[in-house]
Amino acid sequence: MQTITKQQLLDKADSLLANGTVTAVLGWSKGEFGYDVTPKMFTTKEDLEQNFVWNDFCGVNFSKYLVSKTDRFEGKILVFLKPCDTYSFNQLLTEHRFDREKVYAVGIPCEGMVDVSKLKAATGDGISEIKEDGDNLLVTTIYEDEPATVPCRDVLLERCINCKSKKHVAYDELLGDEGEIIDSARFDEVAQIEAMTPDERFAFWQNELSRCIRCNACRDACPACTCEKCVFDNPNSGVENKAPANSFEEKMFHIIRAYHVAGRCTDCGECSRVCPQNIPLHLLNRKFIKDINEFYGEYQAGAEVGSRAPLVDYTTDDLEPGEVFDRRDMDA
Amino acid sequence: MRKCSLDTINAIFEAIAKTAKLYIPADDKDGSAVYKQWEEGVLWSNALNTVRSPKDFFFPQMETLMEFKTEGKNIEVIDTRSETEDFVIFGVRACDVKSFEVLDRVFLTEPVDSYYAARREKGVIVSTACAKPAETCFCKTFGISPEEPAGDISTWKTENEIFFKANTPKGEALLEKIAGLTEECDETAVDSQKEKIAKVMDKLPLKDLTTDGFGGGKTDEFFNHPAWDELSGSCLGCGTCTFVCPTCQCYDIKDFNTGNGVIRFRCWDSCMYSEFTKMAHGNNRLTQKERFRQRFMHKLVYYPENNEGLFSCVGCGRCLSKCPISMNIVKVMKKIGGKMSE
Amino acid sequence: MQVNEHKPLIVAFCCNWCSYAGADLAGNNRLNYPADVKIIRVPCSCRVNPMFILRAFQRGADGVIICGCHPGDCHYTSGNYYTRRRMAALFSMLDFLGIEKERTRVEWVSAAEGAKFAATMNDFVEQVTALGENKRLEDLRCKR
Amino acid sequence: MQRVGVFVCWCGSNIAGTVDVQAVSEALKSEPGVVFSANYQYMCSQAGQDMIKEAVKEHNLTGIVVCSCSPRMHEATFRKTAAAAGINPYMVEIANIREQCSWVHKDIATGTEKAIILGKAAIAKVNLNTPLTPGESPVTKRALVIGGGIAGIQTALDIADAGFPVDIVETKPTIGGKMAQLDKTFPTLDCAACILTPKMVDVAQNEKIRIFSYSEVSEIKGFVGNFDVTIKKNARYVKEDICTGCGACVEKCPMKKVPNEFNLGMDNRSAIYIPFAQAVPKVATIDPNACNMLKNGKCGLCARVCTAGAIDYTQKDEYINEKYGAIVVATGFNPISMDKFDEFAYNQSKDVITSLEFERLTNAAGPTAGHLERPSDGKSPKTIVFVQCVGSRCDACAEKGKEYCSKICCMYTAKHAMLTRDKYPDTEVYVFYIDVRTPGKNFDEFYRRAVEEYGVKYVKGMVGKVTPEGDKLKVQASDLIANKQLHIDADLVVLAAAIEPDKSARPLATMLTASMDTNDFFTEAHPKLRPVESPTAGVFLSGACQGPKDIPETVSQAGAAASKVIGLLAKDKLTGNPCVAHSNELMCNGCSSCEKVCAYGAITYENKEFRMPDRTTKIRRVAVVNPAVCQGCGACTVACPSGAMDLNGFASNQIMAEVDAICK
Amino acid sequence: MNNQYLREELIRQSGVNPKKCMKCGKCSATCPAYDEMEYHPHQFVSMVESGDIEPLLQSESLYKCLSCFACIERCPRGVEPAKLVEAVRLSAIRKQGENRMTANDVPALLDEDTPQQLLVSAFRKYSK
Repeated sequence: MQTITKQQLLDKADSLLANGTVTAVLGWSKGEFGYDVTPKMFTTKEDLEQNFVWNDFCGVNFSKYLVSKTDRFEGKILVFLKPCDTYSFNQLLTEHRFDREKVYAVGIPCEGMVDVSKLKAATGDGISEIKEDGDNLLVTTIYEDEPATVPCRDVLLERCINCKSKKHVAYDELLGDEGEIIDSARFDEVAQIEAMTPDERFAFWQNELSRCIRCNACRDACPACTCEKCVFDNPNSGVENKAPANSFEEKMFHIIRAYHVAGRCTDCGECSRVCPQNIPLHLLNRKFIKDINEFYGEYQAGAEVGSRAPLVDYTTDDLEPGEVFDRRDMDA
Repeated sequence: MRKCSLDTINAIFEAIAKTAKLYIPADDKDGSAVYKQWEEGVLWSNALNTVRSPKDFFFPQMETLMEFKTEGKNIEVIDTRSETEDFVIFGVRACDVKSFEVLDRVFLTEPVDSYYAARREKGVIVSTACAKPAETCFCKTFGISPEEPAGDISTWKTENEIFFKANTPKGEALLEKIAGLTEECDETAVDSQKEKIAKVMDKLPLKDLTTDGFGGGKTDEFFNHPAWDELSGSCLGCGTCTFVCPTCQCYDIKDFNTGNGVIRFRCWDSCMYSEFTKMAHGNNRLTQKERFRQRFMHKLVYYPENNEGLFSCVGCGRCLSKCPISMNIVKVMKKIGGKMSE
Repeated sequence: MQVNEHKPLIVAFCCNWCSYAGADLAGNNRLNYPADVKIIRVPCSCRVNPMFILRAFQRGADGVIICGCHPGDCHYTSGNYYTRRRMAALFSMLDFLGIEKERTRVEWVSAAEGAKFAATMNDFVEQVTALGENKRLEDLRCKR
Repeated sequence: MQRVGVFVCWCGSNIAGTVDVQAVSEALKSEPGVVFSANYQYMCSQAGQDMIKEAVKEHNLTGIVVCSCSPRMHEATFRKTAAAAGINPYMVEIANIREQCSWVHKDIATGTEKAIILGKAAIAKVNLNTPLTPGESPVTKRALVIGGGIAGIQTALDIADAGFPVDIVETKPTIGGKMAQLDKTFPTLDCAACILTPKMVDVAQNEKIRIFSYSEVSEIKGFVGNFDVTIKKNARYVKEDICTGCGACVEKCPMKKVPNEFNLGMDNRSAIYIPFAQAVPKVATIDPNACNMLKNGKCGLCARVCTAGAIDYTQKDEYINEKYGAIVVATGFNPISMDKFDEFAYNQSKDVITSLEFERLTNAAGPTAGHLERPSDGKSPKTIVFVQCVGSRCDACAEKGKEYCSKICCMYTAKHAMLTRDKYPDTEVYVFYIDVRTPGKNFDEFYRRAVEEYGVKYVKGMVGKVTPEGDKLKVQASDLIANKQLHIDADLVVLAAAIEPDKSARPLATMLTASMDTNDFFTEAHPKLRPVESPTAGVFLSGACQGPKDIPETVSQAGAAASKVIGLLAKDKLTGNPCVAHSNELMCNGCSSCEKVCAYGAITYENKEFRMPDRTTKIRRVAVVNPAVCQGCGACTVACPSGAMDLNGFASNQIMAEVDAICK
Repeated sequence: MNNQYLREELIRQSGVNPKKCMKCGKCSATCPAYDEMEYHPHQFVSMVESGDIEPLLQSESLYKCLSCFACIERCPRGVEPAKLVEAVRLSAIRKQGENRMTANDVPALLDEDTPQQLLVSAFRKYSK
């Protein structure tokens, strides 16, 4: 259901490789079952033709790869960026995490990406082939003779259901049509939790965070987490740990992780997408975003390069920490 | 062989739970499953398998090894080991049963890991044949028969019934305890179930993946394979694959300063982490490529080399479905040499 | 088990220039407040890392209070403005996780406000005592 | 591990009354690292200090914990003791068991228990202390004054007077600033030129002072004591050292229709010009936008008439690098634009003017040679309306005016009104005011004289509308006391326009990393105690760049800034506070978070080459803290996501060790 | 009716903060209907602030205000006197149960000299 075709991306990649604008292409390579695409640096036309893929499963946010890849490759890298990826792209530039000159960014429209676990819940296990048919996916499994028809919109990733922007905020070149910033309902779930009693909130998070296996996927996939040395890996930081020893450490890890990206998180949703335990980690980040918006005025990290994140900024008449709760109690 | 109606399965669980702690796969959120201790109301999940493997039962993610208590400048050493209780894990898939063999070879050979051994001794494994494997399943590649799961007791589930077969004295003892709820039967129904499963297995997309070419003695052949760069190129270095893997057995031993003493514990570690096996001189695997290579070389070459050809992968497919960027052992095997038999 | 027997443990981070001096003034004027309050001196309230606060709770604190110069009076001109934003965000997050918001507080106490310091501490100790032991952010390992 | 000595002070009965000091020193003996523990009546006494010194020698102590009064009291004392005993003064920690323990608790058991815990926290911290040495940096003994108005002039003269060389950078072709444009000064009514121009001459003649006129600061690097400044000297197409200022060129220049900015466009000047007779330097300047020779190569008359041969049409902008130990900002102010105040018809009628224009109109050296004439027709105005607070105290119209009080308008308006009535007694003069603010020496007397002696009609109320009609200006205003609406046919309306900081201040503040308020006034390091210093070390503030000021205030602030500069330049070396931030470059991401929260501009970035784990090299951007500029607040340490930034003396692990000890 | 209550009601309704007024009189200086009015815009502000509202309610000034909003435009403090006048007017209308005139009455009162703006503001006033 993507509006832009794989062929359009391939043509763009081929021509930029051929004319020497770029020496490598950061794209998706196909997997075994249609949905398991893997990011890959392509350097030849042949490789692109054989393995490049663009479909409803290309959720991976490439921005973070630029931090390590721009060092490893001579010349420019072509990177395909979906609208949400461009926010991370800008945020990383704001933080001087890669050299803009070494990247050729091609913005591509995105109609939303599919959540594989939702898809599997709809079709059952045993997927052998996935075909696109307009706004639907035709999914063949080894158990059924006829492919199942699944509307894409029923199995979108959470972040795509609540997409905040179809507009690219950074690119060298745009393929397809530019979209708009969307007034999404992305804070509704946060508001629902806020409306719970403290006991309910505690129980909710206790249940969610106790499932954490501390695989670090959320951190390692997060485009805001590009620290040279993460505090959780640093024995001198005082918070280093490898396993959630108890409920305190589960909470601490997620509080600090969210705090460290507060004001820098673009809400790209990679954390929740990659969590093997389906913990809704984005809610923690969104809580910070929602608070920051409410306390200090609307701020979208990555909307522009060089913006000053609210937590490294202030005004003389900011609200007091205590007023945070007064305000909420008043609203209630 | 004994059987009972599936309608009475909760009575079976209740009977087992009276004699030992019973853990069964139960539904978690979003259609996934998780081992939960059985109690009234906990139902056996229909999901194929749990996200976390049952290795936790013998080799938990974190366990305290010993403690030190400090008082001023005095230190007292405390042995925190306690008697492990009997427990039963129910509904273990063939692949995961096999994984215990892989772990046993690590933890039960000299020097025996007493923490692991104690749990292993107390645990009874009740396996279940897989009627509906997923596309990510490739246990056959490692010679595992999902229709004939091992374990202390093997079970087969048909539409209305469940069949039990004890394989070990431990299993027989447990079957004895639920004898009143089950009845003796022949193997006809199970045989036809096995046949069904075998047919399904032939439809799996990864059915042709073999370990040909891998195994002990192949270090030189694969170590400098040019494909490692590309394969590892997008690896994020997270530990998802290792933490969901039923055979990954690496751990770190760490001290936690409580303020009044020190707790020495071990926790799972991941060879994908930059801090893995870091030593005084630094880290001997410097880049993600080397860490990535280590994981797969270990599973496909080093481990079989030391364990009579046994591979340290059981084809459960967890890493295939959980890797954030969908890189996995299947892609590695196909790329660097696992041949597809035609 | 009697709840009211629990003596709370309060960690107070005080900036060197205003609040620590305010605490000294409370002492000079012999203004009592419970000994449950233990003060840690920091150069400025903006030195207080959220990690310190979590650490205190982990180690058994029942309440954490951060005191700094009044906004506009920071010895370092803007430090407490950052504190204000950081703590507003952090406290709101702790509350979001269902952790009692009454266990944390930011208070501006100048070097002249010895009485305010003592009153604040009395009030905060009372507030935290009413909550009882910190259970939601505790690390049992540290309580042996 | 340190070898820590613990010294518990009784402070007579101050501590010992509520704390069992013996028990405290006993309990602390068994803490990790402690090798010696004692108590004494008065630790701060000579005997007490000697006890510490002996213990250091005898037990080879590397760290000292004194359980005593507040560190704000005696930390310095015990640091000196430590230094005298031969250990680093920063290896001392104080446990405050008096102000924060014995004095606030009554019960001995409670007090003792808490004192022990505070002692343990101090021990835990000192175990992690590292010896610190204050950094030293040399001081370049030269000052830079940016802005050549009365503020800059006075500062430069005072600094030069103390024997230090000073450079003044002024964007205009001459120094003198706004004061040079004024006619008389309140409340004494002496002529501005009479008191300013001698000072300008002093500047020109002072061998310690260099003037870079027609120049601007283009780059500032470095820090207190060691600023590295690039000054851009704009091409004036006249060789400054050769020009004698004779004015022959100005006379002969055929291009005479250039609006004269010195007279605010109320008359014209030539393309080559000297702003005014007493300009310093008295050197001609060619306006490249007006000069035919420079525009199209046709003319060259001035070069022909210049007997000194000073004209140089090929002159280029020149860049000068100089090092300075201190920088004084004296960029001054400007009246705000009246363009958006349609109600006063400023853009519709030439006879609606600003007060500064009025100054030029009444100035003997002005466009009318001091005769008060209407700009439109040269007639003498018979009715003049002065409007105060135009754009000042205006918080509803941020895009037009300023919310602050411009401070000087009440007085100069009184001056204008008074002088008008004095010189032209038949003129009717109205002043519309909201409040008259005269808090200055002889200020209120001055205002009262305008009313009582000179018959200026002060009306409480505001002008709502000015409408040009024929040769009159219809002024509609409120008289709030009489509760009437007044309609006045005025000949001239004078607007007391709000003043704002010069537009060059904002980019300059960025270069200096000096902070500004929302109105673009420079922020002082402390509003009461350090009013002439910027929070950025080595940067000082003089005059209206810090806030609206009149001349006496400006001059006194200029002197104050100079004395601060002299105090700095008199030092050979600057000794820093060693408790400063430092960044671990191996962990630094170069993300700039720390830089953004640094109030002092102490953090810069450099690209550094790192050896990567795989033995390749990588160039990474990393933060570098300048210890001479850092004040040690620690804001950056929390802003840093990776924990690369830490603070000496208050390191994260030290604070956490204290937390741990307290929560044990 | 309690004055204090009425005062707060007027302030709430109008959204005007009379405390912001610095008593410069620019509103009245700008007012084209000044001479027609018994109480002038600045007086409305200060009288509402002091709670002296009854005279305003009785005064014809309420209807003399043209609602031209010049005072709102010119006020340097953003006090918006016209909105306060409007609030007092509404309060008077509500008390007497009907408007002073209706929008239908307006056309009859027009003559050639009536400025466009007056027409617009009259409708604004009387169509409530």
